[in-house]
Amino acid sequence: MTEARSNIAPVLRYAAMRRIRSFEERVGELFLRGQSAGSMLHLSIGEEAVVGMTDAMAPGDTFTTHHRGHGVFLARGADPARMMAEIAGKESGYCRGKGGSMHIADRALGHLGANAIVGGGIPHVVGAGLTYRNRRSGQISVAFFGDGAMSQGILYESMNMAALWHLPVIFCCINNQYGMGTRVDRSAGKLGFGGRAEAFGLIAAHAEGQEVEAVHHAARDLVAAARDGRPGFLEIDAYRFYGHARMDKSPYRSPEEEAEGRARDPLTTARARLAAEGLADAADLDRIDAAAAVEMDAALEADVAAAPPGLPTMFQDVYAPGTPAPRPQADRLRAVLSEAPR
Amino acid sequence: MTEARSNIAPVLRYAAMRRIRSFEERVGELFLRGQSAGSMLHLSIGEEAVVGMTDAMAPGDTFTTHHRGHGVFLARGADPARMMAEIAGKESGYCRGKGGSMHIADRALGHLGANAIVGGGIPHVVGAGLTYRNRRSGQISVAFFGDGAMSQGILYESMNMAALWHLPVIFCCINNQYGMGTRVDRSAGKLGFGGRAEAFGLIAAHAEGQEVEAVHHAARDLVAAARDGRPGFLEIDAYRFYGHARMDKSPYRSPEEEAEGRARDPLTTARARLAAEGLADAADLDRIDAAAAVEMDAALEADVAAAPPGLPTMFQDVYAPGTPAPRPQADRLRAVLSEAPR
Amino acid sequence: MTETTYREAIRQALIDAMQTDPDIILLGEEVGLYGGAYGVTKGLIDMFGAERVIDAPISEPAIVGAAVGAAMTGLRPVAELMYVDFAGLVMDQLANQAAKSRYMFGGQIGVPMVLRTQGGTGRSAAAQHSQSLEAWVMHVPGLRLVMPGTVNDAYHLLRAALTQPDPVVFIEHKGLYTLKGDLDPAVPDAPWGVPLVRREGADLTILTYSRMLQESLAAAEALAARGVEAEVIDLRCLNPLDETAIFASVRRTGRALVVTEAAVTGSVASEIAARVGEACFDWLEEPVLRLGGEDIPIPVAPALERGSIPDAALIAETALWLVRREAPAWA
Amino acid sequence: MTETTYREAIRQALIDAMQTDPDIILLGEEVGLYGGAYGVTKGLIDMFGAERVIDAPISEPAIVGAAVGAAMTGLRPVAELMYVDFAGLVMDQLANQAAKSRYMFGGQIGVPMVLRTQGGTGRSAAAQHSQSLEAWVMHVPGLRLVMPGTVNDAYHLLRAALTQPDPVVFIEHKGLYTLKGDLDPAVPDAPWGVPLVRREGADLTILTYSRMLQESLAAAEALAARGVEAEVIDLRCLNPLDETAIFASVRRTGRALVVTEAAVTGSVASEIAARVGEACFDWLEEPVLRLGGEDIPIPVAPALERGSIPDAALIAETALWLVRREAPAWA
Ligand SMILES: Cc1ncc(C[n+]2csc(CCOP(=O)(O)OP(=O)(O)O)c2C)c(N)n1
Ligand SMILES: Cc1ncc(C[n+]2csc(CCOP(=O)(O)OP(=O)(O)O)c2C)c(N)n1
Ligand SMILES: [Mg+2]
Ligand SMILES: [Mg+2]
Repeated sequence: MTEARSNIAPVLRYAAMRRIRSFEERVGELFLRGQSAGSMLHLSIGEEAVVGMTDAMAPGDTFTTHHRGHGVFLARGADPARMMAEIAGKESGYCRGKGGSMHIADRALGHLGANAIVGGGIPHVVGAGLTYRNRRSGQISVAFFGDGAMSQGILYESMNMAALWHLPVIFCCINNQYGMGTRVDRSAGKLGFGGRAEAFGLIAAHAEGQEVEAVHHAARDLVAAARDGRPGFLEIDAYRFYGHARMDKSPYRSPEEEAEGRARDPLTTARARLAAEGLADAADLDRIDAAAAVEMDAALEADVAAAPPGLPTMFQDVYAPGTPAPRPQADRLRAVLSEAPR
Repeated sequence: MTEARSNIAPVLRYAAMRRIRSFEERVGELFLRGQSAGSMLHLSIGEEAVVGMTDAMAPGDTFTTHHRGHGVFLARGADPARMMAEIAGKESGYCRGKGGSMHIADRALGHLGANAIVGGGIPHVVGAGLTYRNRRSGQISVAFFGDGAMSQGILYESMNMAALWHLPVIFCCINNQYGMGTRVDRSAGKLGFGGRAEAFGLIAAHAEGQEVEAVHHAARDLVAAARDGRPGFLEIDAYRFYGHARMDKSPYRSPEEEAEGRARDPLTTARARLAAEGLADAADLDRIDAAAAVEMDAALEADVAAAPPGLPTMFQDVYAPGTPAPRPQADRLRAVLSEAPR
Repeated sequence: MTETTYREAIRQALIDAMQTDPDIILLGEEVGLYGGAYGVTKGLIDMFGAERVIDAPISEPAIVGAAVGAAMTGLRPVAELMYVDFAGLVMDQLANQAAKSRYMFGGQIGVPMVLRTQGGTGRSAAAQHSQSLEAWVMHVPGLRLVMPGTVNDAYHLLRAALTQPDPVVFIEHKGLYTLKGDLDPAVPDAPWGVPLVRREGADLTILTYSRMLQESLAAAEALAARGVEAEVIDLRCLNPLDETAIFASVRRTGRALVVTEAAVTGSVASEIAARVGEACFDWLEEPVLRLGGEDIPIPVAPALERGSIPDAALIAETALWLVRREAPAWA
Repeated sequence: MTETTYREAIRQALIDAMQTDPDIILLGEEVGLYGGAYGVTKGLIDMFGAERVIDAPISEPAIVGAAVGAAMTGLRPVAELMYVDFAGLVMDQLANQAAKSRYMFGGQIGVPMVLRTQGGTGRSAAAQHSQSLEAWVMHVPGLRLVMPGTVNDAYHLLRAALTQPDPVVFIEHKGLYTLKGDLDPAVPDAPWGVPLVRREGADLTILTYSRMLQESLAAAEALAARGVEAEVIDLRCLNPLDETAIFASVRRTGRALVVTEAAVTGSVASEIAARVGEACFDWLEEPVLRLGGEDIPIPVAPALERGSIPDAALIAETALWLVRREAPAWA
């Protein structure tokens, strides 16, 4: 909290946002080079102000994300090289090349997992909240998800439980206005998602996604309340700058709309504000940008061209080490072959 | 609508409530006699004011119910003898002895089915609403369910769709204060369910369950709006007079609470009001009660002691007539037996 | 008869059916403006309007539930589940509602709906977007299950599904959308419900469906080059499954290999193997063998993904062993 | 060693485990005040408090999802699904989340939870409260599946499940809760993961589990009276399934009958039959036969319900045919 009110914190948040932007640009590059594992790559460009939320969390707090979760994880301390390796499906990646872009996790940093099922990771923070409540550990757990998950019933079941049991939990909706090709007004019977959260007994807040400091302000209050057993909901109003995934050119929205949306750029806004408030000048900010570029260039070259994981690794980690693993098909067939008394 | 405002209508609603009460009492009797198919019998005693809602519907309107749906169906015109036969698992029942108490339906009367999955029938009215919207048929469809279903995510998905697509649909929550042994304040993060409905864009109303006319008043408005493409939500505040099912003695609630709850009796209230307003005197009402008793006594004796359905009927109606039916196991084994060239 | 793709064949089936039957509606995520996650419904919203091609919120349970209700009241909905991997969200509406309504209600209320979805590997889409879950569906009485493996079947089986009085689960394969083949809208490959011998052969019977049909046909080619003639049977409609042709073939060849892409334990291949083992026991020269996906979640790394499911080479090697007792390298 | 019931054995296992491991919590509908729909958790909320015995709203997907999250963060939750029939609501959290987290995340995050539920017929509870859906679970890599058929196993398999590092689905049978038998909390019938020969016999092998174990044992008694000695094997842990004892038995008897209560198509019985058919082909005298529930939803009428699933008489008749080629009346 002290740090959050310091002068340097907003600059650090800018730097965090820039690192996300730079990283995501290189994920796009990875795809173009044909080095990503598949094309299910969802870039969080335009949504970097989520840093306002992640920055309000403490070490030891945990979280889950949706499929568009690179930014959240980077902001919580991820090593971009290991992320990139995972996105490329390599063994040095966070998940040994098993998960890929949509399934990155890191127990050490409190990342309980990115999820490719819309809404799938949301109830996990309720469970984490039970753990922290029962242990009185003082931790909180935050679910990050998109506006699309506002249509998944499990969100409301989870909100209700969090409120009912006074859990240290926050639901953070990154509303980028679209679920694939569907603008949010074509999927919601009523807009203003905070109203839904309040109806279930949560504290609701809303923040503009081009204003990272506004996000942070709202987030700090919610985090304090959540630690106190009063769970919350935060809607961050952002814009998805590019297509849903790498193949999508967004033909369902107009160039004008896109231009307008992209003008709501949290990085631009932050630069202007930092300069105006005298917290950093253009040269400082350029240095930050350059450092991010260097860091992410390195990440892009890390292990992405390494050999693929060895085939036998596919049988690892289905179950815990020391317990029976799945029998490879070849073994089954070999047994049939060799045991037959012919 | 005209009928609804007449002087006789409140008397008819009283009669409808009395028929439900009498029927349910005999379902209890059926169980005690060992003639019901199983013990999963959920009596709607105390919730008869739902008649205020069913009476606002028009012929041709459809509905689904939860497992505690005898009352709703009777109020929509069910033949009590066929219901009782179904509850006894007999072929003359509404569902030929396949469904039982929790799965009664009647296409002719617009009953799209009682459901033993909490919340399971709710989305069906959304689909019915699509049919009526697309056909501009002027029909509405109403989902009846308990307070327990307020915890099922599919309810919110359904509400959202109804609001988004302007469907002629009503969600009617019969809040009898309990889901099995769990009082509603132990399952809801926040009470006042109408707030949830409003947050999704529905018109919400609330009515006291001992006041059938109040229910009816609220229901009429909702029905009119729904027919106009403005879906609604009605919460009827009632009390479950007896246990969850026939085996449950409700040890989780106090006798005092039960006495208080049972004092909120829609039948008593209605009698008093009808008398006070001069719409019917005690003798009239006693005659109504007596007629209901006679009718339901007859229902209880109908086919409940008939022979069980023949075993071959079990293969009927898995699929439509004229399409391949499931192969009985005996046929499969017989084929193995007889085709083997030994 | 024109050459087209599996994707286009399905799209054309929807168009032709919707033009014939005004009660058909499409209901699903991104089926309208976006044209479907795999482009199958492209342009249909313009042809049929937003009342018949309905973009739904990301609410799979309610989508299937709404389709059930629409079917009960007279429409013929085609609900789309974007990935069969999301089946876990809808199995209640599918198995407890769609499948059981006719029965529970004593025959009164049928649910003539089609659930279109797609599954399978091939796009490095990882564990939650690459599964083959047809075994869950096959286990549910009251459902019909169809999995086309060719272009012409994609068209005709969908048209047939859209005339069925009961719920049909129609599972496409993401790896087949670009498959090219001949489509004759007037002539189906075979009737609904009947397996089809796609290639004749006397040495063994390969029983398969969906994308593994294509792998099996390729394997049969390779086998022919080595002097082994495989009979390849496309199961097509897994429920109802008319076993006549299957049993006749296995009784002739004396050898059966059942191939699926799904995790082999508890798979459709196990069911077929059990049935063949029961009914053809006295004719079998060798055990009925199953080939399927490994019993693991699908890994994202392309090499692991590929290595976890059967391909033509594995099918051919296994078949060779079955026929000639030539042990493959891995054995 | 004391005589008790299946219900009490499970309850005792929960109590003993919770006393040993403070991280165990119970989470489910009516597990607290009500004591469980079938009375299994009666009194536990008084013993362990409302923070460890948690009455949940009727939100099955979130219950299982919360259990996943609690397991990920250090608790050992026992989620209760009141009826296995509600599996359709939770298969996403079970199959896409609990089962796959360890794998997708490269081994980092295990999900040591138990999902307790119960299934089966016997109470005229109709189509949505009487199913046997273990086949869905068995098909999912990453899950463990256990179905106790005796009192002692009910206790010990649950205790063992509560030490597993991975998600275990523990399916009880509503028809067994009142089963009486000996419980020795110190001595399990057999280790976790190993099938158990419950009765020895040389003439055929009956492979089964859960309530059908009891029916099969009764059938074996009847068979013995007719001079046929059936070996009855209790599968117990369906995944992982150690096949050693199974294959050894079938290779000895030359005849196998697999019995399940579930709808037979796509059932666990089909999987076992397929495996036995593969591995024991050269030793088999007769085809591996399956006996299961009819492929229909469960009807409410008690006579139809009973008639739709196997019982001791049907098992004995089928076994007699298998051994002596004595055709039963219905054949
Ligand atoms: C349960 C489920 N339904 C559908 C999908 C397919 N899908 C993937 S992302 C997506 C859109 C999600 O939108 P939103 O939640 O707003 O996240 P965004 O992509 O905008 O970040 C959809 C429909 C899915 N992965 N999971
Ligand atoms: C999905 C599902 N979960 C749990 C149950 C078990 N169950 C049957 S009725 C019931 C309570 C329902 O409460 P409510 O909706 O308030 O209806 P009421 O019984 O009070 O009329 C429960 C938990 C069920 N049938 N379906
Ligand atoms: Mg979005
Ligand atoms: Mg209730």
